[in-house]
Amino acid sequence: MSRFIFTFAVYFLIWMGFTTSFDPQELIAGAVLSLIITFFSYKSFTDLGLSFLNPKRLFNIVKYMFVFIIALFKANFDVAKRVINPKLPINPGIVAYKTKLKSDTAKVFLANSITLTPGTLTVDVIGDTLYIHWIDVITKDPQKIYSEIGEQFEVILKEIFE
Amino acid sequence: MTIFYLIMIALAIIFAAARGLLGPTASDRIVALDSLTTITTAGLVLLAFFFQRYIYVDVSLVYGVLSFVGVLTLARYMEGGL
Amino acid sequence: MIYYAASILLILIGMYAVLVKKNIIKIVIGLSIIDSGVHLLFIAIGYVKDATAPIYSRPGLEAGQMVDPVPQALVLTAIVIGLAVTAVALSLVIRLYDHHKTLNINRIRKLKW
Amino acid sequence: MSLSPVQFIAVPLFAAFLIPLIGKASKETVKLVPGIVLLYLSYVALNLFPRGLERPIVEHIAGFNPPFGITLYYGPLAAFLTTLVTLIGFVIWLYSYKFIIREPFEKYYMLFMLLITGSTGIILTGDIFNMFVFLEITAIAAYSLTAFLRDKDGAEAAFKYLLIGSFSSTFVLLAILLIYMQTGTLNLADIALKMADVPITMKIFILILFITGLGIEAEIFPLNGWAPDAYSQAPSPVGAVFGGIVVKATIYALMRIVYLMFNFHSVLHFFVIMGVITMLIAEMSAMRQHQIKRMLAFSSIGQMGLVIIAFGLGTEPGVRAALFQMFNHALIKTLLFFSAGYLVFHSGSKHISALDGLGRDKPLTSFFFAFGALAIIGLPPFAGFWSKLYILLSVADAHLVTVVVLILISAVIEIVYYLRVVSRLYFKRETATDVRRTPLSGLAAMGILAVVILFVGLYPNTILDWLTPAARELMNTSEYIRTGLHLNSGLLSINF
Amino acid sequence: MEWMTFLVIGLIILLIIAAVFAITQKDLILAVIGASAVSVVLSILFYILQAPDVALTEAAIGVALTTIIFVITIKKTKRYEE
Amino acid sequence: MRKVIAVLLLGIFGYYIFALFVNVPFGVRHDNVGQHYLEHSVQETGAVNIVTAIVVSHRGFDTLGEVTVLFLAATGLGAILYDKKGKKRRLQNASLIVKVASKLIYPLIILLGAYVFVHGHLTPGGGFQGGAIIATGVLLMFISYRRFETNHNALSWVESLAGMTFVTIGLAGLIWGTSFLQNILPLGTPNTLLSAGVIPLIYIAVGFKVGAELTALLDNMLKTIK
Amino acid sequence: MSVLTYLGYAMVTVGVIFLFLGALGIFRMPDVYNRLQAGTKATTLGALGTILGVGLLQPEWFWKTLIIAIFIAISNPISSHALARGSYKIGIKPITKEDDMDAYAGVETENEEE
Repeated sequence: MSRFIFTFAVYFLIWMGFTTSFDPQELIAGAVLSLIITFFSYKSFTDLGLSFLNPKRLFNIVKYMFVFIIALFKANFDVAKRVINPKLPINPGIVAYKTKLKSDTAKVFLANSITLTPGTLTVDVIGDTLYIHWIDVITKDPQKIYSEIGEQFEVILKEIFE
Repeated sequence: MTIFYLIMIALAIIFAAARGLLGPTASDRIVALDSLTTITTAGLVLLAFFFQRYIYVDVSLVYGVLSFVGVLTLARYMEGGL
Repeated sequence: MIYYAASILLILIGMYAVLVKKNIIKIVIGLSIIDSGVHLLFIAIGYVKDATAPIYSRPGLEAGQMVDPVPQALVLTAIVIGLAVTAVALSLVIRLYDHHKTLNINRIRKLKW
Repeated sequence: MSLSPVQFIAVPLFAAFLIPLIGKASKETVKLVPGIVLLYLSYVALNLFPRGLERPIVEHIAGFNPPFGITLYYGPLAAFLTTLVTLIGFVIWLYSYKFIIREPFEKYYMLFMLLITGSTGIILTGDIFNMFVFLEITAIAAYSLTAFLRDKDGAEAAFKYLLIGSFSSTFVLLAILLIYMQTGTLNLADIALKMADVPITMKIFILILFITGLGIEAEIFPLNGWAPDAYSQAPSPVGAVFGGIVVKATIYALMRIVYLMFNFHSVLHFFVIMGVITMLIAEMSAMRQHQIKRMLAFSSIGQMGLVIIAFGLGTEPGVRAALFQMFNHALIKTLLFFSAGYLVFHSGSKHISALDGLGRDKPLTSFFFAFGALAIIGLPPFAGFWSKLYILLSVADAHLVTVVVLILISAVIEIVYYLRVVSRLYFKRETATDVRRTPLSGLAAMGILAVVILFVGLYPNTILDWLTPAARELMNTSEYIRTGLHLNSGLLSINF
Repeated sequence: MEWMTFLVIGLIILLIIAAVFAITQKDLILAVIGASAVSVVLSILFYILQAPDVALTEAAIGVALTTIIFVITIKKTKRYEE
Repeated sequence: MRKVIAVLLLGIFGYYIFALFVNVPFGVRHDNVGQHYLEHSVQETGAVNIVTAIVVSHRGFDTLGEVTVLFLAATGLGAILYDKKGKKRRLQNASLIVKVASKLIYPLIILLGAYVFVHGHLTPGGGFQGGAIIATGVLLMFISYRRFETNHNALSWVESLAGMTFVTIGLAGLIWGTSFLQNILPLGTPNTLLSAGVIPLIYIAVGFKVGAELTALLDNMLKTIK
Repeated sequence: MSVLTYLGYAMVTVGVIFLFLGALGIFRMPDVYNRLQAGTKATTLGALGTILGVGLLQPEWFWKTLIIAIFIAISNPISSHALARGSYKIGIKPITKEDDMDAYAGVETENEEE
């Protein structure tokens, strides 16, 4: 039930984003349509339900956003640096990365974050191993890979999803 | 200002399209198509701003969503899973 | 004006593909390119300089500053029809491949004209 | 609910949407649906017919006045053709009842219903883009039906048909675009009114685009490459559908457009020439065919050439004769396809040579084939005789002696190849007998057609009385514009 | 609005290049990518011609659905033209 | 040789077509029915999107035809590919990321589709576009999960019922109004959701129908064996 | 010209520059994976910047642009990932300077019977 309400709330918010209006007609239509879609998708949408909304998680989400955006900017300046440089300073390779996260959704968010952060691109996820294409392989030590690539996200994602 | 934006977007489209034409493998071209659609989505929002029509934003919304599915289908085809 | 040239070129490219190419999927791609050209031609005909889309979404818009809506309405219908024809054509392609194990039209065409 | 021409389109459509649901309950019931629908449509046709003859019914879809909304125009001509389509459709359903037993037959009936929708739509609509939409509906249904047997040749024929058909739709679309650009309207009557101001070169181009576009479906000479394959590879009732419904509707569309929009005296001879070429080449090709259905297809093209000649005369008797010929051809060719379908089924081969001696083994089917053959070559007292006679008379009236001679020559060729088949049926040695029997519904369908053909042959005036106002309607452009646009009489004085 | 003309000319050149690319490639997947690029550019042109409805339809049908059904067909038949 | 002939033919064709269009001024307002629609459609139909007003009201019959064409394509495809189903084959699995993400995203795509067809009379888009978007959303599941099955029964129910709704709305116009597809509902104030009479209803029916049809079409194509 | 407007213009400017850089990266990089690296990051930030910048310039558009931005931020990495995986599966090896830098080589993913 709590999953149902949570899913519905998310859809409804998105609907309001689509319409950007508080006209009661729009709200009712949005509620009806969100309800219909919630009925057949709430089981697959989330595992957490309303407990997602406790303050600690919300705080972590905000924190995650900040970390993410900073990493994104860093990544882009990194890319810019490499692209503009006429010599193309790259040393690419694929490394294995062991994650400590258990939930699938968390893994996906981790993979996405890794893709969008400096010099890394997730190629595959098998079990708890992420295979990551790294544009500049500076180390092959698993522990250093862990701390270099994804630790900052993993800590927060653990708080959010588990 | 407007001209600067458009020139940048146009250059971006040209480079992406050039990769699409040259790209040795099919994957390269799909990458080019993918970024072409992303650039287009952003460009359409920008154009909506120039035209000052709010409703045009809907087009880029739909565009962004659907090109994602299109590219994903191509990617799944590449890995042999369709 | 350049729109007219572009759309006619598109139509010609598509027709060239249909007439000359041997591969049947290529031919179907040619058909869809022809369709695209015709649609562009329609929209270009309906365009009015410095006008905006025919949607009264905010106050202050007047009929005098809008493009002709009729070609747009027609093109909407035409696009959907094009999709339907493409789908049927592709299902026939799958059938033909099933029977002949080739997509080359020269090896398929047995029926006389 | 008051009866209205729109039901010719809406009811089959509704039925097509309904069929999958009925199919869930019971598959056998599906087979009955088209019959019920077509019976209802004949009821509508019978009721509306007198009203349409008396005064054309112009229905405004969605209640908008003519140039701004789509209209349906139910005049004498449309009344005649919709009745014809309904009748042929009913007979084809009756025939298909036992013939199409292969899965997925409910899809066959859906496609069939949609094809009826498309054809009646072409006939009734008073809007050029709407006509294009219905043309596409008819065409896509026809492609799918051609490939319905899912065999090698069927798919190939359908693909070829689809390619040519797509070209046709491109041309029609371009023509519609040019018309909209020049006249600023899409309503047929309004276009006809405004077409006078269009420059002559533009007019010629639009005409060429229309002739190439619609000529493909209407089987005019260089554009009919698809027809023999499609006719012969499709299931037999579908061949009858093409000959009896699709081609008739398209020819109607072409003629309506030509007569309405263009000053037809200038294009008159062009059509006669096209018709003659179509007819001669088709009849020659029919002569050389070894497969019975291909032969029928070419014969059908030849008959269409005859119809085009008669239309191209541009005189009222000519148009009337053409309509009469269309009517007869629809009935007779349907009968021929029906009987040929079972002949092929019994002999197990598409070739004419396999038909030897079937006349004794399957007397009724063979009899119907012979009946149709005699009717189509124009022997009295069958219906075909009268229409050919009227066409010859009207051609002679126009002082086109060469054309008369050519028509007679083609008639002789026709006699030769039809009698060749008939003689094989009756005067060859007997082959192994086929134990399967022709089902009753098929025989009933053929019987109905034979009776109608004979009746029309004996009393041609019953049909001709209806055809006179229909022909007049096609000729009288200003009347069409007036009723189509609801103008007061007298306001319109230009006559093209 | 001069800058718009240049943008349009560039887009049209791209459109023609993509169309030629689509019909000349021997690898059918590349041909489909070309056709998809035609749709992308075409939909930008519709947008510039003030037809958001049509641009949206072209995005939904041309970019996504048509591409997808072509890809499926190629998967079910054969990728390379002989 | 064939190429040369084709190029020559096309050159001639292109030349003439271009010659026709070269004199047509570009970007000039013509005096045609479009102007009438621009000036009067809002009062007549209540829809602020004039293209929608034309597509659904003035030329509603075309839309019915359009729906029919898609229905026809789905039916024809089903008939042509009828007995090519079943049979197992090895397929590459989608990666975990794609699977999970598809699960998260596909309801949103469907919601977007619903938004597009509900707001057909206010914003660009309408039943077809919405339906196509919904079908794309379902397709996302098809390409991520090999075992994803649509409920064929439900699909054909939706398809048929939506189609019949459209025709019934039309016939209702015939019964209570004067002609087929006539608007029988109040027009409401323009630019609100519940305006424009039957247009939203028709677009909802069209959206459901097109969505179901395209899904069935894609399903048919995907489930065909090689 | 309020603060929001300035911020908006700044974001759009940064956005288009990154879009351009992303395309340049796609053009210059030596193989698919590096192209994806450059392409995904730069075009994602570029698109986010442009779209949200427009949202700030026109405050009433903000919510819708936010939705587009969120969607792009989620979907772009996913399609890059799928493309990278697909490229690897059809046998495009990444360019590496040393031999043993491909940890993914030889890793089998399970296939599924349909």
